[in-house]
Amino acid sequence: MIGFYHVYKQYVKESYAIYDINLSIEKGEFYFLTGASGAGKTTLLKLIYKEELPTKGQILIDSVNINLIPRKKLYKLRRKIGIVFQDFKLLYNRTVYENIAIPLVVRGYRKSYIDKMVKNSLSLVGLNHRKNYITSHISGGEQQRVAIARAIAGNPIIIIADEPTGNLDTELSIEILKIFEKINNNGITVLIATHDNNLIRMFSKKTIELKQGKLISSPTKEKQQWIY
Amino acid sequence: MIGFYHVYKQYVKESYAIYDINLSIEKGEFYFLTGASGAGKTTLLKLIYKEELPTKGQILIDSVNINLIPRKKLYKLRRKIGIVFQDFKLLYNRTVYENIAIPLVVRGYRKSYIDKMVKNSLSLVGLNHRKNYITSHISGGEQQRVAIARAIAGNPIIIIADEPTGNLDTELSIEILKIFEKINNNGITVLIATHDNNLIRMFSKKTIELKQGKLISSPTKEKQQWIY
Amino acid sequence: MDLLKKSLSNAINNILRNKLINFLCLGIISFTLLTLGIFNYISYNLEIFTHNFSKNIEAIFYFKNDVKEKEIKAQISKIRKSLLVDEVIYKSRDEAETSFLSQFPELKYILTEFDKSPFPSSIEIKFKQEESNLTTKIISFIEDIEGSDIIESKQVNIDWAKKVLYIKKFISITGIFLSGILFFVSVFIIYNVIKLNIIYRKEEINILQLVGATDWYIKFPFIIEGALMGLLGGIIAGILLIILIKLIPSYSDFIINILKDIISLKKIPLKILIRLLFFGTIIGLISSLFSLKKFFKK
Amino acid sequence: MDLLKKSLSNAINNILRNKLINFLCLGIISFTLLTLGIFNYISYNLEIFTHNFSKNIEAIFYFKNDVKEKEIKAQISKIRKSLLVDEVIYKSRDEAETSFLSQFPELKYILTEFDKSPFPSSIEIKFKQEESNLTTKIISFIEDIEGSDIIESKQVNIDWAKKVLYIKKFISITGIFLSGILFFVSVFIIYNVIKLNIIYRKEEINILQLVGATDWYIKFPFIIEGALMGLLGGIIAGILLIILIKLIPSYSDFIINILKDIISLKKIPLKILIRLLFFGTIIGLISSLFSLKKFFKK
Ligand SMILES: Nc1ncnc2c1ncn2[C@@H]1O[C@H](COP(=O)(O)OP(=O)(O)OP(=O)(O)O)[C@@H](O)[C@H]1O
Ligand SMILES: Nc1ncnc2c1ncn2[C@@H]1O[C@H](COP(=O)(O)OP(=O)(O)OP(=O)(O)O)[C@@H](O)[C@H]1O
Ligand SMILES: [Mg+2]
Ligand SMILES: [Mg+2]
Repeated sequence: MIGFYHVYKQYVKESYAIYDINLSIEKGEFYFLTGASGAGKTTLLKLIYKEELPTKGQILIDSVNINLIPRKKLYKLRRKIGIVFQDFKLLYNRTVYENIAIPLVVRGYRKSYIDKMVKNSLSLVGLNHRKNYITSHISGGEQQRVAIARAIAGNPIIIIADEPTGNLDTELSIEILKIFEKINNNGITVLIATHDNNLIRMFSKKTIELKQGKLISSPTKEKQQWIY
Repeated sequence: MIGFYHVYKQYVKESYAIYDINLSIEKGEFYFLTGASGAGKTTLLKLIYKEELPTKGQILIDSVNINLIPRKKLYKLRRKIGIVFQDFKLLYNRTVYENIAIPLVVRGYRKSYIDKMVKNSLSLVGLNHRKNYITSHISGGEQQRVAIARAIAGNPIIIIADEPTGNLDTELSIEILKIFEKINNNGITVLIATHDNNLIRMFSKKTIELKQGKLISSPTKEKQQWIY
Repeated sequence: MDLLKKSLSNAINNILRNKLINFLCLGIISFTLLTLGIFNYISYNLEIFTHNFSKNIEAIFYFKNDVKEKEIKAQISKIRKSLLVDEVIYKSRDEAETSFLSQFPELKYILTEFDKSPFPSSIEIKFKQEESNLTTKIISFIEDIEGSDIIESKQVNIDWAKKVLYIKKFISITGIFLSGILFFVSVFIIYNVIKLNIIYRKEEINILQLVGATDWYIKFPFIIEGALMGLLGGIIAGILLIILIKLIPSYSDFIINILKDIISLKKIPLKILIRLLFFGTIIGLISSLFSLKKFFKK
Repeated sequence: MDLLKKSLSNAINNILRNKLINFLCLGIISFTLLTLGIFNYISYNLEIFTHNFSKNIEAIFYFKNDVKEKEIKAQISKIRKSLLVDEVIYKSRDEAETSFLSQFPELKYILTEFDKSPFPSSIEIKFKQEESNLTTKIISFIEDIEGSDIIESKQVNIDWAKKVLYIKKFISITGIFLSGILFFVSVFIIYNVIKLNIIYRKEEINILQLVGATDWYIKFPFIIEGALMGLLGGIIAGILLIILIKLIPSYSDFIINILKDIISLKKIPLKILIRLLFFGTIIGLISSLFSLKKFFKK
């Protein structure tokens, strides 16, 4: 599904945010991505949806080398991936409904279908009662759930979530992760960056761990080494 | 230090974000504020630094009824309080240094003094190596630490932090809370909103719990009832 | 089609949402277009003016004394064939004498001394007015006839026509030049305003890109918005132009006389320049104080 | 003082940071001030014009035939006392005759028929030029002398002076009126631009307020910025004004002649209005396409 081959990322000279990463993420699986603050989790995710370009190395998604995707076709990649951003990236002056509908509107779906999908996502994250609130008028945790609902709404084949429970209490975190599990059961690949070791322990999924940009543990490490 | 007397807050009709809260926060103590997502934690904090006005009720800070502070004098209240915002509220196009210096610059301090204070705060949160980075170029957890450093820098008598560890891994969270503890040992009142029950358990401080805007447990509840 | 409809409603919404910036932009566009419009108006009126002028072009050709009737007849029929010509009036020598006498009967005694009419025979040509570009053609036509060796002399108000033609040419050239410059200026300005709009909505664009919008989906509202703003600017400029042109003539004499008196002096006193700086600063101060006041109200 | 310095550097930084919006704002301010400047310039020149005019005012008063020398002397000394008067030249009847003869010696035979000089005695008054508001005073002064019963008649170029005075008054009044309107327009525009700047930096202002900045600390940079923009606008307007005024006179005759011809026509063809809309739309389209292109480049 996702393959990293000797991927490096340098934002500034002499310092690597991502260093020689080889990684294979398999279709339909559920992964945690963990590591200390500044380890490179967000950077790794950004490389997947091509918000950042690798300094060196190749990244394959769905058998496509994303380095070779021209910017005109980039939207095709992005439509495959549902993203929950660490900083939410919501339109705070629009309603909750409008925010969740964006990926669907952008795909040109019919109003009635959009309505249905948004309602679905909203009830999954338990925010039906906030549907028509302006997004700046809801609490931090509620905003985070709106971000999750938006990522789910577009029917992606991969879901990437960057600290999706950072603003949620333990119970809600577990509930949200159960939602991700449910989505995963439908065959969607899930990759969640988190620093919450309790959650990782509780759900015992495959875990990828970064340390200062380097991969220090990965469920498919042996396989990786076999490739090269 | 901080007193709430029958405080109500309504953002929209028929729905209370804060409902009849009586609370007394004592000088030099360390409090956790907890409750589920949407329980009213952020709202309660906003009432303290007067970003929101209570719909009903009185709030006393340092023996001053903040309802009666005219907007021209509001800065005096704000200078007493160091705030870590849930959404950081950093200037992302400025450097880390500039962000932390803001509360000091605003108070009109000398450059050399500001330099010293910023350096202090930076090393407290472990970000000396990011001093001259543009704030949008550092990781989410690093940004959160910048927000903490800024709150500390201004030498406040009260520190309010809204989910200051939401983007940090467990180790770093503990470290940051130890910093808050150290600050508290110097006589500064600390009030931290968090949903991380592990942290609350680990540090065993006084805990204020909210549920749907109502106070359901408070270390000074008996006293409160005695007042009325 | 659906995208167009959505983009149009999006654009209108955006124009309404960012009222302030779009208000400014509209003002600038209107002003630029107004200048273009004024220029166009001047060109147009000059064209009418030169066209009207050709209406007045009448040429009289006097034949040499020894020219035969036959030659004259041939010349006249040749002239009649031209599409430019409306009417050709032939005056023989005798007719010329008769008409002279009818105007100045008291001078009859002078003419009695000649045994033959002393006036040359002549043709008077009146030109048609329908064709465009008439004046140029008429000028070359007249020069053509003049070249004929049976013509003694001509009398024609052609010099004025030539002058006007030159002016028209001059205006056309400077017009094209000026229009070009103004065009680039307005493109530059609107370009910057829309860039401002884009920067203003950078966050939104970024989000749209990240959730899989095509470039065109994002671009379209901006393009529609640009076009809409241009159109609105055009409408406003048109209205202003009409008002301006209806107003100016009432004050035209007054304005021109004053302009004349004033233009001849060309001293700018330092006082005025200093006053400009002073006023600028004061205006800036007052304005910023006002806008702050509103923002800092409770 | 320290705050002023910091605010100034802040303001300059902000102007440089938001180049685009401030560039637009500056353009608008400059244009407004330029208009104000042009008006001021016209007023100023009219003042000079009327002032220069008073230089040319010379009045000649002719005395009645039977007036005594003594009375004339008294009148002259009275006139001399006026601060307006530069020079008074008395011409007795004999002197008038002599000067007449020196100019027309061949007419001497006519004068021999009179036993006394047939010319009236007269005084010629030349007025000073230093004082402001001179013309009005001179007019009333002349009317005063004329009222005296020893004066037979006067000869003075006062009518023109009166006319110019009226024009000046008219210009002054419309000037005050127009300046007022323009002043409000520019305040309104800068007000909006600075409001735009404030909205643009709302987040920053909010943060500053939350970390304990005083209102003045936040307001000051904006005020300085407003004043600085106004000042810059004034400088630009001044430069433009100088250029404009140096340029116009070279083309003045040409411009005035064309203006005259054109103003008299007042037809706006639909063609021009449609062209405005079309151009507006095209300009908008091109501009938005351009600005998008830059943004969407990889
Ligand atoms: N500006 C606002 N307008 C309307 N409703 C609001 C506004 N701000 C907050 N609310 C509502 O008030 C309630 C309390 O919000 P608050 O932000 O205080 O919750 P919280 O305890 O901080 O939650 P979280 O842990 O998710 O940050 C929420 O239901 C929220 O939707
Ligand atoms: N745009 C950028 N320019 C320069 N350096 C950057 C940029 N973005 C990230 N970095 C640096 O790269 C490193 C990895 O950042 P990244 O955001 O991937 O960390 P992270 O694992 O997501 O951390 P966190 O848990 O705190 O969000 C950090 O040290 C950060 O300072
Ligand atoms: Mg991160
Ligand atoms: Mg909150």
